[in-house]
Amino acid sequence: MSSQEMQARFIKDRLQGRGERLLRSWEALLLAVAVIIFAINVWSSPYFLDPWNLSDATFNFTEKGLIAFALALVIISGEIDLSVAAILALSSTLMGLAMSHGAGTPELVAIGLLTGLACGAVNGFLVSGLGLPSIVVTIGTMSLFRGIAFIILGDKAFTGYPSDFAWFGQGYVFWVISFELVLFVLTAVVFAVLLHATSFGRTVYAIGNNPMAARFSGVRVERVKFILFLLTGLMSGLAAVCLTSRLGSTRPSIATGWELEAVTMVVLGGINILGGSGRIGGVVLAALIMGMVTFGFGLLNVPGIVMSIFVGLLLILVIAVPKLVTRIRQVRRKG
Amino acid sequence: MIRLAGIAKTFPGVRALGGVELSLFPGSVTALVGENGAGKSTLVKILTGIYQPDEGHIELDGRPVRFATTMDAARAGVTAIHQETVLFDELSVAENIFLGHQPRTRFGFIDWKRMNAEARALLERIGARLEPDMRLRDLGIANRHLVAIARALSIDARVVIMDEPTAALSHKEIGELYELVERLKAEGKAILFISHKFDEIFRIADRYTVFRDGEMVGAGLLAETTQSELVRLMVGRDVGQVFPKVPAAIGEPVLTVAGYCHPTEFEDIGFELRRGEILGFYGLIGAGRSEVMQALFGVTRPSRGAVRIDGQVAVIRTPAEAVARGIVYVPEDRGRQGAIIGMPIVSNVTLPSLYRTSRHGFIRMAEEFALARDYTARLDLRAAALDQDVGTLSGGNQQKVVIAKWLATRPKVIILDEPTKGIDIGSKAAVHAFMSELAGQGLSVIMVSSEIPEIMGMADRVVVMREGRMAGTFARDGLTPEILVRAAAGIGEEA
Amino acid sequence: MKALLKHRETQLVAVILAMVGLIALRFPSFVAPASLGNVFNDTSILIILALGQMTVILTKCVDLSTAATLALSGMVAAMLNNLYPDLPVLLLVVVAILTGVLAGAINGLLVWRLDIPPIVVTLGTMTIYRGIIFLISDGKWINAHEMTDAFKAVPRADFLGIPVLSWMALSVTAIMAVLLRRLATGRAFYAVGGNPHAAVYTGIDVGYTRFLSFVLSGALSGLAGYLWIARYAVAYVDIALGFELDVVAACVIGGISIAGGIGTVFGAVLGSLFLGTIKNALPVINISPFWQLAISGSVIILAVAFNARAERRKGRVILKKAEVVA
Amino acid sequence: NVAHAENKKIALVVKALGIGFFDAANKGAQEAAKELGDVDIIYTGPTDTTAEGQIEVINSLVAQKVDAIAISANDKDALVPALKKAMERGIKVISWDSGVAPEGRMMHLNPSSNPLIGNMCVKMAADNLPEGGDVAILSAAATATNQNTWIEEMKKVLPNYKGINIVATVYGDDKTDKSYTEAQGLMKAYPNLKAIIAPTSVGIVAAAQAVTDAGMVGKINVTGLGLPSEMAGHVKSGASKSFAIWNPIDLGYAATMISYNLVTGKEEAKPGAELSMGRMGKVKLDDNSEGAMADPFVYDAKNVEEFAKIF
Ligand SMILES: Nc1ncnc2c1ncn2[C@@H]1O[C@H](COP(=O)(O)OP(=O)(O)OP(=O)(O)O)[C@@H](O)[C@H]1O
Ligand SMILES: Nc1ncnc2c1ncn2[C@@H]1O[C@H](COP(=O)(O)OP(=O)(O)OP(=O)(O)O)[C@@H](O)[C@H]1O
Ligand SMILES: [Mg+2]
Ligand SMILES: [Mg+2]
Repeated sequence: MSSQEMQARFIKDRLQGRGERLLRSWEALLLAVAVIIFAINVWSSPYFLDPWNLSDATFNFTEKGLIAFALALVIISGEIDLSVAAILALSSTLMGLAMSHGAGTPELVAIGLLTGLACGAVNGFLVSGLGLPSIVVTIGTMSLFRGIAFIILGDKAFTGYPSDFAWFGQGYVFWVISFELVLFVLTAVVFAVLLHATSFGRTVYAIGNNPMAARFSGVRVERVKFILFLLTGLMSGLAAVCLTSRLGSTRPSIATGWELEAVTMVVLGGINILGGSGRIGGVVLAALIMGMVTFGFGLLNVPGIVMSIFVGLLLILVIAVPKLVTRIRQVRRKG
Repeated sequence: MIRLAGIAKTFPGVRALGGVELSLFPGSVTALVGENGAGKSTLVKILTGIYQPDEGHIELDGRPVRFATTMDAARAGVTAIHQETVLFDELSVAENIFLGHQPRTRFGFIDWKRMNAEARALLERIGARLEPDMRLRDLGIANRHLVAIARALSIDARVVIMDEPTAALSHKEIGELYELVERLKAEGKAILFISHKFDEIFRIADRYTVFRDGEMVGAGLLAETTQSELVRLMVGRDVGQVFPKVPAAIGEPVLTVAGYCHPTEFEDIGFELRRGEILGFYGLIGAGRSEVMQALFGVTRPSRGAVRIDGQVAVIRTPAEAVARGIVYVPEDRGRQGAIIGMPIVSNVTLPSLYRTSRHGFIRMAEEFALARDYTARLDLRAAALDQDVGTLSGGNQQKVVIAKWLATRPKVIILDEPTKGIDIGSKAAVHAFMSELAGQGLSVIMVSSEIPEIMGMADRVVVMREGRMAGTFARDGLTPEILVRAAAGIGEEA
Repeated sequence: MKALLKHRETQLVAVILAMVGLIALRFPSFVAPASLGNVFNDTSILIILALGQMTVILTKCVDLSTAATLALSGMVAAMLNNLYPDLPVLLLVVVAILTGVLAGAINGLLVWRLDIPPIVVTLGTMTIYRGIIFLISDGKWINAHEMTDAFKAVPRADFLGIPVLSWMALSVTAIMAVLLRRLATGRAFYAVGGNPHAAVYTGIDVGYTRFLSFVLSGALSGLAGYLWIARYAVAYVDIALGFELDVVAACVIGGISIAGGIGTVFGAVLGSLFLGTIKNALPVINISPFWQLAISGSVIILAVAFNARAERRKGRVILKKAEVVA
Repeated sequence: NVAHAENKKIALVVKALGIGFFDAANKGAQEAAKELGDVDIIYTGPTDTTAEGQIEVINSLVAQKVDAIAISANDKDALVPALKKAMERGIKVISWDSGVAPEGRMMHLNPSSNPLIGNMCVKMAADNLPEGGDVAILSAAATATNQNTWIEEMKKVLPNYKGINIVATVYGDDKTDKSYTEAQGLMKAYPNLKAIIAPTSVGIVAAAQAVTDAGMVGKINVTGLGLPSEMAGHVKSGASKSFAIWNPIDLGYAATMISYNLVTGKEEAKPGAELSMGRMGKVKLDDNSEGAMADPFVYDAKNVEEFAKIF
């Protein structure tokens, strides 16, 4: 029992001021990393600081970022969704199917989003309805959803999307600002508000910290989890619209391996993989960092796999270094 | 036999022990008492090699020893029944007893045959009717505790430590435990007995040691002291009345339960709860009281029966519905079901009443803090700041956060399941005083408790349960402990 | 008998037999002993990996880097074989295993000493290990003709009518069965996963035990790495890409609880065989290749739902009369 | 760097790094660069064979303002928007080996003509099966453009070879283990199988290995497209009687030469044009702006050793 506890009846609201909290936060660390990487990129390639090039670079992370925001909420609630890339593939395939039957752009977008929602509902039902562990359920649906895409498409491809459909993935809203970038920023804001300023967001944290206690506090745990899987499905569908529009075609192997990149983005963003903590701001920064690393290395023609080594190292180091530092400090204080 | 000298232990931010002295003697039971968080369990962990002391040393037969691991401690003859359950659901009874020191064959492989045989012998010795190959997850809570005791005895020890061993046992098993303690004493073992129950301390212990805030503040022979003396040492001041029940005006029925059934847990439960009333639920541990309460709260689904709130039939399928209808539940298992350890106090308190501090789903920080401040102040919560994680509070204060959380929803009925279990005497008095106050304000209270003095002191009426059924309802007047125990144990019924 | 029926493993055996029976109805040649032997042989590597993964999952962790470790160890062995064709194959096998041990130890240390969640650690090392293959091999393939015949011969060599590859799976199974049942360390895996908090009280070092499980998983991945490369006679960066998910799926199908502490060697082997049989049978029974992915996905989901039902807690029963019925 | 600044930058983008065939093509490109003098070759590509990976590579090449991109595509259609953007920024884009849809490139250089390749594959199988018999195809990814074209061509010429039946087409995804398992499945499902045609360098090696392991050498002939260096062993063992391939070195060389000529503006890629390819002579473009380089060349026990040393 610390002496603090014994003191006065009056309890202040906050232990630390806002500024101090911000300064010590994960986001501050990520921001520093982002600035360093930006500086290195500027220094190492003359092509980096060009508005059009930077604009092109944003495509490296916008679609994955859309998925990562929703995935972040799922992970905070203590679950995981590894089927996001497969949902994307299935959404894209069904959009293609609709297009081959003459659907126009608005219908295509609707079908993409609805397919995402439906897939999310399947995951949500299996996880929160039947109470199955999400990590294995979504390993299963990952094969299932992509498998359906393969059944529909086989070795064919859908091409020839309507020309106005191309705007979602290739259009610019203003000068170098692409539609995808605007969408990314808007979604980030929406998710940040949803998670940090609404009672829904609060229950997500409560569930991630202790699902049983949350249930005993009157939180509708199953319903919240179901909604989260729906949201993730929806965002995967949205990403499918963007990616399909950007590629102008669909094959069942589209977006292979994106689930792990999205998870990496979320974890790098400081979301606790075990649930219960993390903020959207971190995910935004992580998306920027990963995008800049990919683009910066790309300008130097470094093979993609070396970039992934770097991202893998970053993932471990960003978590390990602060822990090492506190440990060393402790040892020093004692010794 | 064993002596601790100047033991100190600091956790990040908390000094759990500071310069503790303690001696244990062969053939003698030493009781260790102190408030929650006084450092008793920490001391046990140091004695069994789970923690290393920062300062000080342990002497065994006058020679200094170091317990780097639990195995070191076991080899030196120190064994303990820990406060927390330290068992494994998926393993067999025998393995639970011998895990970490299984009998081996000549080649270093585990000798399952011998292990089972030795486990059987141990279980017989403590009078437990269990098979060594039973899986632990199929056992009830009392039998689990017996396994934990068998585990402690599987080490041929000279020093036996028991950290609140009776907290989870029922009447009958407690009696058997006392006999076991006597036997161990007769065998010349040194025993350290930790408990919050004073009657049992005076019954079985010879000596006492009192801790306060991680320091030893007194020790001696029990024969030379009194209960109030011990309490004064523990708390540092006199504690007023422990059960300050003030009579409250009892009004019309608020909650009526009739023919309430569950396929496997309880049957034919019926009672009435009135405004301003404290209704006690007594029974042996495992009688199914928590099950009934959790059904009322919408955690489990009853199979039959009717619940009326203010005369209206209410169907409650989820805790959320229960809260909406004004029924709230303070669970028995604080750590798992009550507080959300990793979240700040403020979020814990406002979680079920978020709709009140938000507009269109958007939370208003200022209102949220105001609500939390209001209710935590009423409960006299001790904390540094409202955005502190609940996990950093002591057990008693965590309980207060859980209660504050429910009061903030302005309920009609509050169900308290073992509200003072494992809580020290000072905090206990506070909880009781508060319960009384709530009833006085017209709130209806259901209090589940396994402690007779608490039930007798606080309840207006008492429902006794036995094996999932009601064994009787008793008014406060003319109630004796005898009546309660007979009803709970079913004595007199069969005869 | 009734107890036997209740076992997850028994049910799984029944499901596998039923499946093989159904296939046999249409394709009798599938159940010829030689053909079934082939199915087992093809599944051997999955079995070895699943047994390693199982120990990790038992301790409440997960190792997503198994496939990358396999590829790395295999590449190291293949490169050595290419550069120094005179080195004895046994030495190369040992080198592959040691590479795996090193990779596993790095995972284990990060989990043990720095307390980083295993899924994060292995997600990171998964890409790092594959990246290292790219760096050491310069992205080049090592092809059949660049390996010595002795190097390639081991897995397919015949011993008592059964290929060495199958023998490897059988002996790893036997060793793991003894380890998990008869050694204190084996029981510690169960204890650490079943109740990490309580394990501390029984004198088990939770972190160290997890470390050991990662090392073990790494060692088996290393062995599997050599076997894979020698069998398919080619080594490159993307060997066994994505195979880690198959391994986890095999464990889950075999009843290894992802929450830790529950599972048997037999279950892991059956889970692998189940997956192996499906993957082997689908092409044989003429299922369009495009259906295979969806079918294996559905099977995984069904298996999980099935296991969850079997695992569901019976709950404690208070009422006497209910107890008799139950 | 001033001297280099005036060099033309030509990017040779491949399906994935590390594949022997493409490394050989790079050798050819370097040879062309040396011959031309003022060219820097950027040899790049993703690490796995995905369209998304290639798009990222293309974006970074556009950002570096390379002068030309010569690409072997993982996906005929998905790359089109990215390559179109490259062309809008003044970059010359051609495809080689595996093509891009006409909107996404200025011309496509086929290593050989598709009908010839299809015919050659069936012919190699038929030459060893005077009595005819069952034949199966082991392809790469189900989405691979060139594979699918060749398989179509094979089916077209089938009536010319009496008794040859194509009983199945399976996909090994250019992964060794998958190709190996698929080949095994073929042998099990079709006991009368006489030949496996694998028009992919990964698949043919895996199939040959599977046939060897199943003890079917002599009973099943593996043929298709492969690299001499990778196939030498299997030809020797008899698992493969013969296989074909064009010379990837020449292909890389030609692609570089064509790109250079487009960059310098000496030539223009349009239907009917004739483009020069240095020592490889000239290629004539058809209506789709596609041109074929040469016939596939057949390797067997007689000549494989000699070429294995080269690529
Ligand atoms: N692992 C730990 N990390 C941090 N603080 C700890 C840890 N274990 C105990 N403490 C703190 O040390 C103090 C002493 O705790 P301890 O469990 O010994 O109390 P106790 O006397 O056994 O209380 P109770 O009667 O409730 O069992 C408390 O303030 C507790 O919060
Ligand atoms: N076999 C068991 N497995 C898991 N948890 C158990 C088991 N037995 C009891 N418990 C838990 O331990 C706690 C105490 O149980 P207890 O024996 O008090 O039963 P109960 O239904 O709460 O009956 P009562 O409230 O009448 O004592 C409860 O939270 C209960 O869920
Ligand atoms: Mg304690
Ligand atoms: Mg109870």
